[in-house]
Amino acid sequence: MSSTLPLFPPSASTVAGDVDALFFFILAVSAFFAVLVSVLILYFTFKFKGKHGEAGADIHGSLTLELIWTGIPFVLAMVMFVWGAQLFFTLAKPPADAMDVFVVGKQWMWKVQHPEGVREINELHVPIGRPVRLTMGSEDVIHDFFIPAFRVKMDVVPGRLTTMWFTATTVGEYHIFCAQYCGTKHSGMIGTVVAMLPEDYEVWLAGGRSTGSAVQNGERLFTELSCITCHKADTSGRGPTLAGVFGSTVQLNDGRKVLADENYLRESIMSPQAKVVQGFQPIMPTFQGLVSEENLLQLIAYVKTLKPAEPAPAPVKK
Amino acid sequence: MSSGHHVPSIGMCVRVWLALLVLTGFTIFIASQDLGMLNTPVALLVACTKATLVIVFFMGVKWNTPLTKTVAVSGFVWLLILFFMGMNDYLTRGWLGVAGR
Amino acid sequence: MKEADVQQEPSYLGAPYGLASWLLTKDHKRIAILYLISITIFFAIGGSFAAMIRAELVTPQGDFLTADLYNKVFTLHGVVMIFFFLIPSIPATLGNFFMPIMIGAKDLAFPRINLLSWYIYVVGATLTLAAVIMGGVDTGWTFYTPYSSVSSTTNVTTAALGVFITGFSSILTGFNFIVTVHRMRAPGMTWFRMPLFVWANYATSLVMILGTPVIAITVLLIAAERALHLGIFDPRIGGDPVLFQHLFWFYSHPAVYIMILPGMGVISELVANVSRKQIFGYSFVAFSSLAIAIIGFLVWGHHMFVTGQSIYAGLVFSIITMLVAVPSAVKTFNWTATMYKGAVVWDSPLFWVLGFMGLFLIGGLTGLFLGAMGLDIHLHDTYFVVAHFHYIMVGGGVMAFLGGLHFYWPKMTGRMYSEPLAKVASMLVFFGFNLTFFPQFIVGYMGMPRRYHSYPAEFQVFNVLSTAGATVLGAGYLMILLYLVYSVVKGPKAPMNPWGATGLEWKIQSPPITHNFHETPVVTEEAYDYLHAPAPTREVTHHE
Amino acid sequence: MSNSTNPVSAAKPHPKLQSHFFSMDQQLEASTLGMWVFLVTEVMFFGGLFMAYIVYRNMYPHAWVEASAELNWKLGGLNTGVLICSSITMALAVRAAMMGNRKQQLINIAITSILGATFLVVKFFEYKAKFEHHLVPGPHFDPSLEQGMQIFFSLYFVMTGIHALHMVIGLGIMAYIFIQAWKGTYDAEYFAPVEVSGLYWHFVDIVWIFLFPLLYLLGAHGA
Repeated sequence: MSSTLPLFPPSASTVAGDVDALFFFILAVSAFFAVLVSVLILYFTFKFKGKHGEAGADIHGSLTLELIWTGIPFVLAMVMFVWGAQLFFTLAKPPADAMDVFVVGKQWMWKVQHPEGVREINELHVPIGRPVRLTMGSEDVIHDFFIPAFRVKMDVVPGRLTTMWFTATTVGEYHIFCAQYCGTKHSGMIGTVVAMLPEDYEVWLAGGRSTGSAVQNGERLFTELSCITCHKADTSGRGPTLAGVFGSTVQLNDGRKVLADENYLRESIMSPQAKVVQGFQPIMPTFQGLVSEENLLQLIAYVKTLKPAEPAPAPVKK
Repeated sequence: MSSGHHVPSIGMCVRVWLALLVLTGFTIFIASQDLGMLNTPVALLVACTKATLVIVFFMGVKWNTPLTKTVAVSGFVWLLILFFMGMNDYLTRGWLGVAGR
Repeated sequence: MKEADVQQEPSYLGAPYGLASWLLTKDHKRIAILYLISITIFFAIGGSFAAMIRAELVTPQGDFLTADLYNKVFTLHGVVMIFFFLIPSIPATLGNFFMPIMIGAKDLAFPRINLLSWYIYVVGATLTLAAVIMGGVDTGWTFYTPYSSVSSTTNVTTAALGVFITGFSSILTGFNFIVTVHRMRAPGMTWFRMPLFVWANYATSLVMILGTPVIAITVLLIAAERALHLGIFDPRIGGDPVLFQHLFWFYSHPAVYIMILPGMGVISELVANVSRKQIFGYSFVAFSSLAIAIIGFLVWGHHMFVTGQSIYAGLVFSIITMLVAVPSAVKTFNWTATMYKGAVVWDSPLFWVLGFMGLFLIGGLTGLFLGAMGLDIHLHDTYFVVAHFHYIMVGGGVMAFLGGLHFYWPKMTGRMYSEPLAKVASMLVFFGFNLTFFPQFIVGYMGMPRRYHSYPAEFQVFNVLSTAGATVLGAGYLMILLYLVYSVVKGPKAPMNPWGATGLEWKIQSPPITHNFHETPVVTEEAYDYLHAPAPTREVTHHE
Repeated sequence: MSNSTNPVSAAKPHPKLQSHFFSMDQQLEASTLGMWVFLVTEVMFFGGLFMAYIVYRNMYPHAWVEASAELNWKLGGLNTGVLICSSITMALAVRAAMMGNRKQQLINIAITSILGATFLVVKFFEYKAKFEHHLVPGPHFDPSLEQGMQIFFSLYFVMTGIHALHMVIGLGIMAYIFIQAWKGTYDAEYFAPVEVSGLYWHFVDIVWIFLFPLLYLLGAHGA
């Protein structure tokens, strides 16, 4: 342990300062009221110490005071809500230019896959100054990816994908914790974020052992799993074409419309009959148990790259 | 007989009973028709009507104290809290277009 | 009525004698004592689990317990303390004992169901202890799926059934209280003459009957998933584990109010008594209890800001969470104002009041940090949360329980305990508690996650402080147990009204007779009429 | 709160008046209010399951229709009729109790019990058929069926199973009040147990009124 006792976590992301600002605001308000009430109570205790059998003054209440101490906490609470909500939106919505990294949690390790195909376990190398978006899935139970120095945290839920993002600002090594209890070695499901200068990151990436990029792997799986036999590039397949599907609005056969995001693609692979595209039969089998979470993320990465061949595609299809 | 307790008449009981049977038949019939999005609302409306008949007449809420009426209603109100606040999550997932938010 | 006449009838403690007369009793006061003994045992069990947790966390490596054992210990600490101590603590003991007396009733509306609720509690508790003996359970008290339903290999089914059964004990208590308050009040006891403790217990009962059934069915589903291979929350067949969290927190957030509302009721009684003054803003304090109970049902999603709940739902839950802070603030300010121009008595109840106020303030205010969505992302599932809810449930709830227990002890047992010892113990508990849990706020903001068996070395200092505090806290609790038990055997006899308090419970003999009152009281005055209250007296008057 | 003491019971308390109540009226009001409060907890108990139903039906609408079509709506409908008939006889039993008519009371309780038992027998045959067709969730579930159907059947068994458990408890209560009525315990002053048992029975009927269309009738129109 260093000679000075740390009382505060390092701040190493663009949002850390904003989170700390809200923390100190609420801390100031709380400290004010805690001190106010404590001092008053102690003062009253000493000042109004009674003699034996004496009764206090005949005071029943005051509407004015009640309104004041209902109103002021209400206003302060609303300020905290608005501030907190605004901060939450910032933390929830990744910038469009963020670089994608895939994270898969399993009992009890973190498997990380960079877009270029480099994989690591319980480590996450990121360049500073560049937004990083983590798309996360779980192979077994709920985990939670938590980087205190970046003030970010998100549950990793089996059966769906979740995302979080950050931009590291300071070179260094920081903790990764699993923050959602996940079994025996929960406290061993920890790792390190290594925030590097962009040029160092490029060097590191080049030195890593790549097994093909996520998109390449996804494309390979798309053929291996015979997805391609039904989901053809044109509209001749038994399944809808997947070109341009990501980010579009899909018309389903029961009249609903859904936005095709990562979770829609995931569900369409794992529970294909939950949402069937209009004009198609519910004939696709489930791939539950046949594709791992990592493969799933690769498949999705591949599908996301599929762009319609013609400028004006047929209405969006799965 | 103790004061203030309404004894329901047999005629009333029979009328409610017949209404319940007719509504059951109706709900089975209407389920065989394709009403598009309306099937479930209609089925629920019929079920609620039947439940209300049972609660108001067979369970005697009609002749009971305001307190009992409040209690009878409050259970369902609380259920709606659970449904609304819960579905508030499920129906708004994906609004941001960010997976998992 | 002269007190000499009163004493001719034996108290509820001695009429009739024998173990069977206790185990088959329908007297709400005896049932309260049965509950008191049971929850004390479970507090000791839960406390020893806590001691093991703190011992383990002295060093970062996790060398005292294995990871597996540690997980079982913190799970059982949570399950035992919440379901078998905190939830029944005040309602089933002090509430059971005093609520009927305070409204001038001879008993609760359904005495046999009251006894049944205790037996159900015992059965549920036994089943959970059986799960411990058979090898424990390691899911955390939250039983999150799919870990609990699929992954864990421990006795989740047995423990879940134990919790399920105990739920009914809580439901039956709540339902008994509600009917009693509505139907059993003495003539003249209008709603706005009821002591605030009754209001608080009424509000608590609403939460119990409206929330508990949902947790009951939810843990039953977990048991069914494990035992019958049904799959409601199983992601492998398309289930949503987050649905479990919705159903779980629909009860378990309001359950926090089951633990703190009765404590607020106790403190309202105590504040008025130590200030010897009418409570400030009676109706605001009364309605804030109801407001907390009702709004408390609309905020459960603030436990789920980072669990994949939609952002829109998070916003709604967050704003209502901030709203629920307001009635708590109103209560605190009213208690403070009650002391203004009072005639403060420096007896042991004052010490518990001061201790409660200090701890509850910190507990309540740190809730604001967690209710603010952007900040909760960082704080969620860290030791900050652990410290926060211990400040509320132990700092608030247990301080109030102990305060109430000391205040009502002379009435319940007919004996006085040592005042100086009580004052020392209250301070020991207060300082021990702060030393235990305040460092956890700091280590929480630094990022230490909860439920960690081993942790990075930079967090050690805070954990050592915490463990040191826990030792002091444990000593304080043990001391209370010793002198209270001693007082039952050797303590001086208590008079009718040792604190000079108002209320029907202080107008009957200590301890009360089986039917509480010789004749049904007729209430003509408002609560906390301290202008006309008798002076405190520790001496038993000569004709007693 | 009504403290009006019945002049008769003031002179000589009713033998069934418990000592902590002032009057039979107060005792009856406490009992009925108690039962209503208890039924609120029952509403919330089933409510958790209905919540799960809403969530998953919204998630897997197609599987829900498919799975519902596997249920036998004729048996479900028959059982609905049976329960409605048992509700009127229950109401008549309470009426007879209020009027102090022991014979009608006994007859109506008996018919109610028989109808309740009929319901359970029909339910038993339905469950048996599900076992034979591998529609019970778990390792033996028919693997050719689509995802989401397993969740439907999980919910189907839990919801109807807990409902059936309530029916069994209801039959126990019927047996108890039948014996008490046989002994002549109830009269026009003291009929609270019959009335609260009736409330319980009607509630169980109401749960089925919702379960029937929500579980059995989704597949009927073949959407």
